[in-house]
Amino acid sequence: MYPYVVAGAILFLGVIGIARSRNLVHAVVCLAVAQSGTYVLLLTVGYQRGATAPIFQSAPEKAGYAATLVDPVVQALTLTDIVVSATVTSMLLALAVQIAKRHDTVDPDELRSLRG
Amino acid sequence: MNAWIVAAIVLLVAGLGPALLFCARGSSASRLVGLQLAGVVGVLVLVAIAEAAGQPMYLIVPLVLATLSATGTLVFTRTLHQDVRAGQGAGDDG
Amino acid sequence: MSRGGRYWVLAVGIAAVGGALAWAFLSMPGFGGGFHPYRDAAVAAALRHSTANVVSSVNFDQRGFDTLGEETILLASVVGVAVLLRPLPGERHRHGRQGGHVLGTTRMLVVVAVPLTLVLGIDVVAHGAVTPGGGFQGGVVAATALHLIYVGDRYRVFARLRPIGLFEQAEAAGVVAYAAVGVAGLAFGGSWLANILPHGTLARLVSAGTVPLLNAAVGLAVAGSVVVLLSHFLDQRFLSPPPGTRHAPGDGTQP
Amino acid sequence: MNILITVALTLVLAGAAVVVFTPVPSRQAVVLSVYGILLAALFMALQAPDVALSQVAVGAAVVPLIVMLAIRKIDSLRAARRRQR
Repeated sequence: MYPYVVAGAILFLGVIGIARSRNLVHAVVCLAVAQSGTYVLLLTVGYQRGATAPIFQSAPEKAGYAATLVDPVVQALTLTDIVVSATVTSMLLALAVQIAKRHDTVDPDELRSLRG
Repeated sequence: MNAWIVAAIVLLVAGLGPALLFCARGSSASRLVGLQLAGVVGVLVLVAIAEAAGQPMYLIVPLVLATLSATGTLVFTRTLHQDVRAGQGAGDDG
Repeated sequence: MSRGGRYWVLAVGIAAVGGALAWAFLSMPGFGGGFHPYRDAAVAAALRHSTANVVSSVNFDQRGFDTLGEETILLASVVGVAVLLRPLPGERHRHGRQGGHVLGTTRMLVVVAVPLTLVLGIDVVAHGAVTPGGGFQGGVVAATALHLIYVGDRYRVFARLRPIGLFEQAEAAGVVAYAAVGVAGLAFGGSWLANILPHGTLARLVSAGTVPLLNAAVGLAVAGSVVVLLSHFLDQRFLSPPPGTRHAPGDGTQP
Repeated sequence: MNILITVALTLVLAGAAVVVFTPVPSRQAVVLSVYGILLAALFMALQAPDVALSQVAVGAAVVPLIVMLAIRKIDSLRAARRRQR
């Protein structure tokens, strides 16, 4: 149970950080932290006690060999997740730079008052 | 539970824990010391976990970390020099 | 909305999502259990195609189409960053030395580490089907090698060594090569991205059919896009801010 | 192995808290780098070397470099504006 709770807690920590943030760069980094909660959840779901990574060194002899490996599907999903996180981070940081150029501030609160 | 698992746990608690503490306080330049410590101890932790699992092919991960952690430190020494020159972290009023 | 109001909305959201998550976690199979039906199916499929690294098999053989989608996300984000970080009217390129003094030891580290990192990246791509690693990880490591030249040395050396058009083409070539393997599978194997090549022996460098080819294509695309992405951010450092952009009329400041 | 995973999970949780509650972005970028190493240790303990490798590749140099370059650009834009006034 503890691993799942940690994954949820990391997600909430990131979200709280975004809500408290006074700087758009800080908010983007907090979003990356929130997303890292999903990596932890996916990998802990696929873990099995005593199992090893789903990589063969030689052809298995026994039929039930698959039962000694951890789940490869969630690992593949996590790989995609990490790539998407990196691209989202770079896109949002480019957006933050563009906002700084046009509005002279990266504080979300000041940005709102500028609009009103 | 073999000796490598004990080594990994000890290194995590006594190595990466203090590294995180170093990182949690001070100016960004002094936090770099924590990053350096985390890089070095992280390589040792990854080697210990690979040995604990009895899987020598995991060792590619500590190898990549050892190569890239120097680059990661260089990134910060290149981009933080303005903070260091201004003493107390100029432009940190964000 | 005021800050206080925002915190209230946050508290309500966290309570609702937290409740839903707690409900889900309580009805999930416990941590570390042996119930993994997808694992059994994926491992059997990987063994049929002689792919030693089952994660690579899932990414490049069983779920190959999803990885093409991931490549497209990467391509789209590079285009997005290029559009967002284009120079505004009035911004000019500043030439000259980058600030800061580079120590001799740093230069030496770069000389040692650049070839090492590059070879390591290529090695990780090449062994993607047999050991941990693959096109994505190796591509990022190889791209880091090129950026090591920037962090250790002057930008101008870096700009000369990094013909950006070539990397844009490398990125596009990687995506096209991936799609070409998919079309070849359609033509000769009867389905998109079918694993048409001979599968070889498990855990040998040349095995697993099309998986190493797709790994190489992804490695090329990822290395190219990371270099292009970082170069857009690096170029921003060498743009001087336009004089008085904010006070000029009609520059799109007001939405 | 279970104790190892529990210890690594606790360290990752502490690392996430430190990243989130570091208000200054240039300091936060350094902590984010350390958080990436903690995540890599956890992924290795969960027998996922592929994922650990990609976390190390992305988190060690590329993401910190992008974050630091964005911070420096925003700082220099502000400094230029301050000089104009």
